[in-house]
Amino acid sequence: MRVSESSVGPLVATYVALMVLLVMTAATRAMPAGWWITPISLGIAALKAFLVAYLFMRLREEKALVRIFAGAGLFWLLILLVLTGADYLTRSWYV
Amino acid sequence: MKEPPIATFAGVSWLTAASEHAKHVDDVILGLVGTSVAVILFLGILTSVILVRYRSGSRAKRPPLSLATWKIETAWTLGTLAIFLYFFWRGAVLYLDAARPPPGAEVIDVTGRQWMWDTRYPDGTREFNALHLRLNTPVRLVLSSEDVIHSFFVPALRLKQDLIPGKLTTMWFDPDRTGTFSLYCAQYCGSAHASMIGKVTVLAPHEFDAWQRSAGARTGALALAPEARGRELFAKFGCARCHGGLNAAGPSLAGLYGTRVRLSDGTFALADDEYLHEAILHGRKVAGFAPVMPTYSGIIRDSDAADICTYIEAMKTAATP
Amino acid sequence: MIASEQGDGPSYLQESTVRSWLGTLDHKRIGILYLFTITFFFAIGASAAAMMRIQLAYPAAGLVTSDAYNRLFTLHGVIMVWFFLIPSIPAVLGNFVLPLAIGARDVAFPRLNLASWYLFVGGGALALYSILVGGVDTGWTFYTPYSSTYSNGHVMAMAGGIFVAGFGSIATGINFIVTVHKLRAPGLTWFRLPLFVWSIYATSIILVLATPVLAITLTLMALERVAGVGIFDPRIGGDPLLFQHLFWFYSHPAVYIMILPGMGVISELVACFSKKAVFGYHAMAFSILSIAGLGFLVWGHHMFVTSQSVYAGVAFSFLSFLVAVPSAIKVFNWVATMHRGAIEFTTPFLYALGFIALFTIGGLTGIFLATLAVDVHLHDTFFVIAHFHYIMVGGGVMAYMGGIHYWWPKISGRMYPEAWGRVAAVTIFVGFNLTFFPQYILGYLGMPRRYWIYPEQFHTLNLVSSAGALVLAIGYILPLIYLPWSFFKGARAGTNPWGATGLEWLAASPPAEHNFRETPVVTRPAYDYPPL
Amino acid sequence: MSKAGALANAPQFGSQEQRIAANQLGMWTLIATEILFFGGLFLSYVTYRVAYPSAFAVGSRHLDYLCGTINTGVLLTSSLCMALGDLSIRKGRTRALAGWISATAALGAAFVCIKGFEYHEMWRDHLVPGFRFDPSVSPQVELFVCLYFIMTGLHAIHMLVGIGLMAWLLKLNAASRFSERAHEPVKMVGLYWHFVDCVWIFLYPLLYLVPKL
Ligand code: HEA
Ligand code: HEA
Ligand code: HEC
Ligand code: CUA
Ligand SMILES: [Cu+2]
Repeated sequence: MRVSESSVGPLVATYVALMVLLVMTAATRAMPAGWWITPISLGIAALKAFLVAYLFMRLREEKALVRIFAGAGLFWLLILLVLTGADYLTRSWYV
Repeated sequence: MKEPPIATFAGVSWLTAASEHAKHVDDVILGLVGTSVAVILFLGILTSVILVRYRSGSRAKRPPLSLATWKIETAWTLGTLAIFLYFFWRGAVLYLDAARPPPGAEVIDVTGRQWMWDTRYPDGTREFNALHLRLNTPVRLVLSSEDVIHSFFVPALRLKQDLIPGKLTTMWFDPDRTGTFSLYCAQYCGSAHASMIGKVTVLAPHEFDAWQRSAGARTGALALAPEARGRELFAKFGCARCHGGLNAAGPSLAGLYGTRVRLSDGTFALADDEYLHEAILHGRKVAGFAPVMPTYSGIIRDSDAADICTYIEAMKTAATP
Repeated sequence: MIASEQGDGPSYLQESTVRSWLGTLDHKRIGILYLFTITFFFAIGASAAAMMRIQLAYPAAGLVTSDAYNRLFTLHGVIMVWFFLIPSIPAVLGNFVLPLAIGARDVAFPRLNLASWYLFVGGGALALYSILVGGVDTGWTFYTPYSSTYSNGHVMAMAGGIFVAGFGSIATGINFIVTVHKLRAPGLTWFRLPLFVWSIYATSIILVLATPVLAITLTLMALERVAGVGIFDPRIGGDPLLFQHLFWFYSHPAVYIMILPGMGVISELVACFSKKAVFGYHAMAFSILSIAGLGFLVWGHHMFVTSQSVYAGVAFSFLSFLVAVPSAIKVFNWVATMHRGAIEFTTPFLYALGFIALFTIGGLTGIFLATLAVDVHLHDTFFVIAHFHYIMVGGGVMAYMGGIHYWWPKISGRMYPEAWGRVAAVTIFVGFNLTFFPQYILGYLGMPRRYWIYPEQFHTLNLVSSAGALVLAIGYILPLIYLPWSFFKGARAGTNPWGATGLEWLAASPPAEHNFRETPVVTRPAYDYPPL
Repeated sequence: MSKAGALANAPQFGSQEQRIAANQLGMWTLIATEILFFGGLFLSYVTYRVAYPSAFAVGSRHLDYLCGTINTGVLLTSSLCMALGDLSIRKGRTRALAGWISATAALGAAFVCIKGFEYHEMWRDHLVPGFRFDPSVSPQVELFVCLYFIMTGLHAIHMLVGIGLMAWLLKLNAASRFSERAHEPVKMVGLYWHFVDCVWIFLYPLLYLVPKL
């Protein structure tokens, strides 16, 4: 098996980035209220999760097949959310 | 229990269509049946011919196919899709119509609870397990449930709508045929789901007015048959909590009336009206059960207890093992 | 097709101690373990069906009480779906045949495979426990708030049983996915795979992606019931429809778990007994994948009358029509496969014919139900009951029976009695139609499902249906007698009694412990029958 | 074809590479399953959040924001340790591996303890639905609190399983089962651990950071 070149450096850098992002998320609580806080904090969360998956879980080094499998779960979750949302969000449209 | 059948064939009465919508639905169903029969006949005959002609050992020629496979595949895919889209369209249009009540439709409240229908008209009249309608007058039902999900189903109207606890749902229709039609609870709701049935009566305008007057005159006095009242009280006092199932705290009451009950002191008692009355108001020590039934004396009036007895008596359809 | 012939080792059936069976890691033995367990569960589910049909023979037959009846249909639905049909083809035939068919020596994770079976048995034991101590009366759909608050049955044990067995399914799914990806014989490219392997692969994907949603849904329902930590409870603003969304997100794909493997089996049978390659192989493979994929997008068609948004209703109806197209493609391709073949009317082929006929009828009535306004009338009536029995019994069980007969020589090394096989297949077909066709009419006339007593006007048709069930029962009991008999007394089967293609027919009958001494090398497409 | 010692009890594999690839794929499939397992909860959350935004904001204020934030940090750090452990064993350093795995497990345990403390606070404040719940709190807030307990509870169970897996790794390591070439279980357990971390990454803003409207 190919020995991966990754060394301590990138991992620690990832960690630092994660901590910075954590501080940013936590700070949203202090911001003036607004609906846009949620997209921001969720966006940051997505970025964090991506970093963890890409570097800590070494998705970076994996073949396409494994990446597809990693994405499949998320895609199917999206189906669940979107089609159920299609019910809840349009219930009051039709009068 | 019989609805006015359109026709009887082989002991089966066919279903009345009591509204314009119902006739449209029948049209679509007829189209579907026709298409299905055609498809099945086509495939059936084709397959039979193939089976006979190409049975193993037959001398039929078997040259390779000359047409490109993908052309055949595309043809039957698109053909099927076209037929499907047609039916999708028909169904969706009707469905959307049925979801949009005409303005000014009269509103009737219907509440479902284990296991009865409770109907309230705008003028305050109230009925159980029955709904009276005026011919050719659109009505909108506002449906609510007090416990679990039920479903208001009138086959003659080809309509059904679930009653969801915690929210109101609605349905509307415009009956165009007089008569008495069956009403069923179509969503499973517990022990007596199959008994949660009633009648929808469509009356000619003058008959409806007469009915309304007489019903209105009874304001609140609930001119219900004792049995139906008993059923309501039974639900109201929550008797089913303990007398509703195999593992309930109390004995099953179905089929109890007229049988001999073994009491915990070893004696037997005949379950007649008097016994039941006593059991309801003061409790009897039935063998095999902890005496946890609350006393209802002072809570249930005698007249009410009488109606409950009638109801219990009527529950004898169930044979007890 | 194959570059190497096999030498025989001792048959996988050689060792016969109980320990060698209960601790086995051999995929073939695990398949046999499943065969026994699901036959046992089928007998239970079928006994419940028999009692229901007796009760329904008369408007108020009085065989059982309402509560007992409610427990019967629940146990019938739960057992038949989760403990019989879902594991039937994948876990019995999939386990037995899949590694053989791809030229592997076993599945990727044999230990996990055995663990799946133990999870299945554990789940089954919990379900049986719940039945023995009094049963569950919620229906197999466990709708809240009835299941979480009002039912006084043993919901927890039953839900727990399904939960545990569900993890068994997931493990099987993971195992098969990895096996198909990583253990194919050299030269066995994706488009050389037999369609049975394709169908098991697609099924496994559904198992892996849908079953966890069922698990969490049942967990939520259970938490609401025991701990009062309820998120569907309308009293605190919860929505019972959310439960239904979650439930059907699993359960609609689950119906394809039940039919896709059957379609795979039928493709094998039709090709083998027409001695001809499956017509439109690529279209068949893609339709399997698209059924699996699109199947996830249609669950809302179970909720047309629940007050789900009408727009969602329209979308779900549209998608339901779309998912039906690939099924239609498959039916046409099977018929086209027979065309210009050399057809042998063996028992498995009779089952295949039965499948095609009954699946078509069941599928077409699915189209009725997908049509919005029509479903409003037919929802929760016997029409729906007839629809899914046509597909699940007429389709699923027929395919399973066909597959068992087809691979029986491989499994047991012996032939079943052909004449009895044909008699049983025809009896099942006739009995089936008698039982379930009247139910379509009953449904149209308005007879609601889950009714233990019913109005007089529905009597005639119900009586016919019950009589049919008797014929059906005879049909099912026959194989239960002659298959075990043939296991000991049947004529010896050679390596390839049907003259079929497929790597499994290269291994000995019954195969040796690790299937192939030397991994076969594949050089040609599937179904490479000589020209007629 | 000669079978190396490592494959002696896995005759279904032709080579060690094939085996490793199979295990990887299996693990990622399991993670896809887990995503949908939690997915049902995320769906419920979104549905009710959209329906009752202000109740959710109120409910969120009942939680201990500081604990939640610290716990996120703890978990991210544990993920780093896990990744470093994986890295060290790839270089054959078994001692370092033991250290990093222990650190991961310790941080995981710290997470669970802090979570336990939060639960305790909820108990103290009469905010445990079904057992000890202040009836004056509005029903929709109760819904939020229910979701909070279910989501974090399920996550905590996954953490406990993860800690158990760490113990298992330590045991294998102590038995000298890992080396530069053979360290598959470390990678597998690592994937699981990071995944559980990712779930929390989303739970944190969803539960603790619901903005007032
Ligand atoms: C194996 C199981 C299985 C399968 C494969 C299917 C397949 C389909 N099902 Fe079925 N269904 C169930 C099992 C199954 N179903 C169950 C168990 C329930 C009830 C659950 C409960 O409430 O308890 C149910 C309920 C159900 C409903 C809800 C009914 C209700 O409760 O109101 C609907 C509605 O759309 C539906 C639709 C369909 C459709 C469109 C298909 C399609 O996939 C069918 C596609 C097949 C064909 C169409 C046939 C072949 C086609 C041709 C030969 C083409 C030729 C035709 C033309 C050219 C027109 N099903
Ligand atoms: C997946 C598979 C599956 C299978 C194989 C079957 C098989 C059968 N089902 Fe099934 N059925 C369901 C799935 C299935 N069913 C589901 C999911 C429901 C919905 C439940 C709900 O509403 O929640 C349902 C509901 C259902 C109902 C509706 C109940 C109601 O709503 O009121 C009826 C009624 O006739 C019925 C009948 C039958 C019959 C006659 C068979 C026959 O095919 C069975 C054939 C067998 C026999 C007739 C007996 C054979 C005997 C033996 C093998 C030996 C037995 C041993 C002894 C007697 C000792 N079923
Ligand atoms: C808390 C549970 C509980 C409730 C609520 C309850 N019962 Fe009972 N009931 C019992 C038990 C236990 C018995 C048997 C022991 C006894 O007789 O005390 C019983 C016995 C009876 C009997 C005698 C049955 C027999 O087999 O002889 C009748 C009649 C009856 N109840 C009617 C009612 C009616 C009517 C109501 C509602 C107004 C009601 N019960 C409410 C628990 C309950
Ligand atoms: Cu009410 Cu069924
Ligand atoms: Cu469906």
